[in-house]
Amino acid sequence: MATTAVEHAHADVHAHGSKTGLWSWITTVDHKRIGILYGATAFVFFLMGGIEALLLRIQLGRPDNTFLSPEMYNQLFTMHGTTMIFLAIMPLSAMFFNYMIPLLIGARDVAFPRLNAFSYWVFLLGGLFLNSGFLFGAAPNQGWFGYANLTSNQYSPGLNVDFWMIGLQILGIASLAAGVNFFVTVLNLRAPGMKLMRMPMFVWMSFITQVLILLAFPVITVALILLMFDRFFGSHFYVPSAGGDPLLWQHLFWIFGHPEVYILILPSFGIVSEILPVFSRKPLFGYAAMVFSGAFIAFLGFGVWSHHMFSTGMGPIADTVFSLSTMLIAIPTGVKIFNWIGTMWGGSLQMKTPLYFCLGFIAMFIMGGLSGVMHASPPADLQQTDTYFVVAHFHYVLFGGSIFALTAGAYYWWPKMFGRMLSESLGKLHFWLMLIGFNLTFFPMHFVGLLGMPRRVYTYPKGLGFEIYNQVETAGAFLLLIAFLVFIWNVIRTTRGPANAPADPWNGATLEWAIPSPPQEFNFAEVPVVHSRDPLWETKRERGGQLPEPVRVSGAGIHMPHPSYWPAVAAIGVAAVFVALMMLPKLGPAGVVVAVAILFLGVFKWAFEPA
Amino acid sequence: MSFRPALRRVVRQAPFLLIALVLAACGRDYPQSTLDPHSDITRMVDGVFMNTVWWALGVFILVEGALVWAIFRFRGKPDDPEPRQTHGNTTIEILWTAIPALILAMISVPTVRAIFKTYEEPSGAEVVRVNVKGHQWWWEFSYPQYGVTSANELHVPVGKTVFLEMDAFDVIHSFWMPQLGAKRDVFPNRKTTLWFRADSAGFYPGQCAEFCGTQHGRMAFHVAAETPAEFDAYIKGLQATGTPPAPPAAPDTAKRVGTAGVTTAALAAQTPAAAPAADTVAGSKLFAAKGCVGCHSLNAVKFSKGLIGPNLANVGARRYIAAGTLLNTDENLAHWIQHPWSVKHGVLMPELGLSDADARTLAAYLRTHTGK
Amino acid sequence: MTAHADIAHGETAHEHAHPGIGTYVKVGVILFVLTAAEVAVYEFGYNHAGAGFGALLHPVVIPVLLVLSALKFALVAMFYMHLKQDSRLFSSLFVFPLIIAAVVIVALIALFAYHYAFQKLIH
Amino acid sequence: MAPAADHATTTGLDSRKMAIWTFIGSECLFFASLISTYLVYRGKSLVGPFPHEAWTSPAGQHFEPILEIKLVTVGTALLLFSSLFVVIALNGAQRNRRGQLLTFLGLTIMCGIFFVGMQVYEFTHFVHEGLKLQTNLFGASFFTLTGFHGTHVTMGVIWLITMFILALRGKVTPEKALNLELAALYWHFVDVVWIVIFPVVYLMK
Repeated sequence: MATTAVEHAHADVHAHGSKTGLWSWITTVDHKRIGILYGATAFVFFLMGGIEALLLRIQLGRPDNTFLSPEMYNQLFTMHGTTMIFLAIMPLSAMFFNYMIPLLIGARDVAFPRLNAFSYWVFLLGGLFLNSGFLFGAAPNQGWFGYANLTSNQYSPGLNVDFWMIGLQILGIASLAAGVNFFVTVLNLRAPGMKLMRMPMFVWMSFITQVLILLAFPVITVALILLMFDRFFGSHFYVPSAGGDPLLWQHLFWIFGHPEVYILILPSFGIVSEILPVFSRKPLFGYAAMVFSGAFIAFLGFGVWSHHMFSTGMGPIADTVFSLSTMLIAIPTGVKIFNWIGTMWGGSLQMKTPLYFCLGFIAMFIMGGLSGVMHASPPADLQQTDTYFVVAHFHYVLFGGSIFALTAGAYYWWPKMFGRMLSESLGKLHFWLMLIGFNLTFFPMHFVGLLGMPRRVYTYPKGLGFEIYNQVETAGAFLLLIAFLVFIWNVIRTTRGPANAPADPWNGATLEWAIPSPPQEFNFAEVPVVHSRDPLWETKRERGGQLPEPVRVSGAGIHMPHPSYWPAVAAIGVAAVFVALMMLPKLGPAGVVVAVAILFLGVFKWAFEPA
Repeated sequence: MSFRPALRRVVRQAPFLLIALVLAACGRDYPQSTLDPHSDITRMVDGVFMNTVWWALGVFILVEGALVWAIFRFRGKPDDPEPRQTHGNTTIEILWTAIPALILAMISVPTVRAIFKTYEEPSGAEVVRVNVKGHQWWWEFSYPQYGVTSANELHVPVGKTVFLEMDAFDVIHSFWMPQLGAKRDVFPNRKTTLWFRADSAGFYPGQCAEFCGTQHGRMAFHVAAETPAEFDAYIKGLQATGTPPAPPAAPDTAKRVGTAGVTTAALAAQTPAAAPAADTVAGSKLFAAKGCVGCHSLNAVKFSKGLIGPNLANVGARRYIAAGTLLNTDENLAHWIQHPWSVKHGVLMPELGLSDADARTLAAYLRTHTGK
Repeated sequence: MTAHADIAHGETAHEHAHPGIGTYVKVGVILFVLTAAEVAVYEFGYNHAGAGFGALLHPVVIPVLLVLSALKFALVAMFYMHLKQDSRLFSSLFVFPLIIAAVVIVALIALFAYHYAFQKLIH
Repeated sequence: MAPAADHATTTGLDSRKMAIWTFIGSECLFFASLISTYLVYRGKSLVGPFPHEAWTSPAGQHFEPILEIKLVTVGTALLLFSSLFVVIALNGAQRNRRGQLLTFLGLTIMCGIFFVGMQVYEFTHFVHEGLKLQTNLFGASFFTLTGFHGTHVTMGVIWLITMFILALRGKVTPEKALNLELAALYWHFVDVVWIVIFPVVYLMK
């Protein structure tokens, strides 16, 4: 990695001093700050989803429990699923997209910094809207999958479903805007010399994730619009008595829903593929195979959706086709796992916290993958679907997979983001508590599912043999709580401590470790030129050892976009349009007109504001 | 370091623990277990599943083993020399693409065969046909061949093929009999099917498996698989409710008890007490006056279609009430009639504000309806 | 018909050798003719299906309409949206989603047709 | 939405143009879902009015086939011509021919407005005839599909009017012709969607 000054001098010079205060966060268009906003917000939502899960686990801790009413239980399990998927794992991934993608590809920011701010504000408002149902005692209660026709006015008369379908539409807009942004960023803002096949694996997997977001979210948007028309305007898309077909919802939902699973896991694949080589001190094994298997998983992801619907009785041919395509996905997934082990093989493993979490990820993800193959078989799935076996399966994939990998990413990039090293001993304690707690919580679910316990039940009777398993699971859930309290303590302690992180604490291979921790607003004083897949390792090899600590520079002459509050105004407009739709019976069309006016004001001001 | 030997001990015992768990899963402590098949269909499904399990277990041991081996074998220190920088190995990568593909082929062949088997449509005079209808939150079973209907307790003959044609009254449910027929969703706008042939008598619990609203958690049912003679008697009893007024029948304490689910004590508790005739008259009046008739029929043959409550023609002899939730004792029955929402909050059966005496009278009256 | 030029191509992204007005008008005329053909196919294939050309056309109305529509689609995309001259990347940004979209439409139609056929089979 | 830095992009392509193409790609799935819904529900309506068949209700009310092919053919032609006009307008912008730019941009906007007007007329006409969103599955899926297309056309018209005002102020120079090209790309996409909808909804019985 040689560096050349390709930067042109600009007349428009402004200081890159530290800007603080609430206003600076509201108007920020800096991808790093937006990344931190995403991370902080998503972590709060993650804790809320976790508390919801704990309440569910308390209720299920013993048979015929009355800790939660069935109404409350249904709201909590719906919000737990919706929150973890849309408000925790996706935006935690988005935190890494935001913060890391520009750094990893040697860019100064994302392609559209203001669109990026807009995405965040829409996400925040959507998340708040979704949760505001709790304030009205009417949180969504129809499950994160919202199967029609239970969601119809007839069977869900309250506001519960409205909060859900509107909240998801708002969140969809945030995801789509971010999807366009990062797609273009990766294609167009790579440093000179960074060809596609030299991109860090996290960038590759994030890129594929954006493709999935862009192609999957419009489908759920349409499904939700049809539901909205049914509920608000009295159409009958999903109403059987008028000829509508609830199965259409299932198909549209899972055409989105299955790619969504890969939207949740592919960024984690990327994070692990960044960390493993660094701590194995050895390049990623089978880079090209990793790229292609990721792309193949994403592509196949659009052809397997009906495996969520084997129990609907689609007929033998459809079952066979979707079963075989599903099993096919195991092959590229297996290739990824083998290549990770291949990366470690013959390496020199540096047993640091990020690596611990990566290893936990691989070990747990293997189990999630294997149980996945078990219900790729429709006859077996007829016993397993809608039972705790499936709950076990996808928690091994999404918690054992995504959350472990995201945590690994947090420990790995924390020094870069905040200039401070998280405590290793607390980190390892966190890991062991999480690994044990996770397995205590979710491993018994395999058994209790096979023993006949269905999902989404607010209680279960004595005498079916579920008691002991559920007790262990509840105990495990509390261990998980302790694990995350350790993490929070680690963060607080570190934040209070001195700024002790060097630019390159882990002997990293990628560009972000060449600049100070935390990076300056413009990231790279000089835009780097890339000659290989592990540019920093190459440079270090050329110079015979560690590089000197990079110095902070003034950055005068580097043009960065101005802060702006118009993206936030536009985001408020977006949310207002949906709220006005929901309040149409009360506010009338005037509400919609005002909301659209706010939206247009925001968009026009933003569009005509100088960069 | 006492940790290592302890770990080794756990690792050595793990297979035994696992086997113990699996064995326990097959036993009678788990009446709703999918691992304890009692019909041809569930045995086949179990076979497909266990085939996958063994392959998965092999893969699991190899891959997790390789991972653990790599973790211990390749542990390094910061000042170790840089390891050899390998970027990949085409041969080995092709190999580990091909081998999983072969394993998947081994799994998919029995899978596809079983898929087609589950969709077969049995025919012939011997086949017992049952129409299943899911309601919020109970199950309706009717026998088109015999012209009778019942609820929440499905009686089938052992050794005969049972063919279920299913749909839903309101929203999507899923009919799940873990030990007899696996599961299939039921829809308000289409028919779905299941078939099975029970191979051993028993009283098997089942449950709705698709989230269907507030009381999804307590939408259970039971399948009584009995000898053909017992099954015929059951049907005849239901048919007899078509010619009321039926004299209050003596309780049938000799009724067969299944292998699973019900203990002797529970059985004793649910033995119906003979109701005095005066109560029957009072109960009958209450049944009409309190509006029970608006939703429930006491006749398994002639009843108006579209009633939203379960048919109660043989409720006095059912082992459970409230969709498989409560044991059918006099006390429970009265409590359920009086305070349905304290048992199943949000259930469609309203709180009628019955007095204790009324509830007891109604329960006693219902007890006389045994379908015998 | 291709008035597109080999002139000074591709120094910067902003200067594509877009075709001239002549080409645009020609494409416009073709689009108009194809639209007229579509309506004609509808008219003859359905309303005059009794005899002659209409009878011949009747069984293939839908495929013919799909082909005509695809032709129009391709013409607009290639000439008006400049995919013929612009970077291949833009074409793939359009074509890949179109493939997925087509898969989704075809699969859903097939699945539901199959659902209903299967329902009839049961009863 | 300006790019972060002015340095040349990796691909040499403009980021905004890439973004609009990405957005169009995403929109393909949006309309694919709506079209799928329409097709899945074709012929599944329980009551009329129907698109291509006459229907008499049990109460004896008679409905003719509701679609007005002639009217919509005119609308289709308008949309096609508008695509031609906008590309000529863009040509004018790129070659700094102000008259050509303004004339054809204006014509494009007129076509767009007339198309929307056609649709408003069609919708009101249908409602008068007794076909509403709530009437049957055909009404629901028809209004949703064509309505969302119409919304896209309206957005396009607003965007083009903005460009027209900028052009009047002399701000659509050859260097800034890309701003118009983005609007034009979106406009063409709306057109090709209609190229699919027209035969699928109106011409296939």
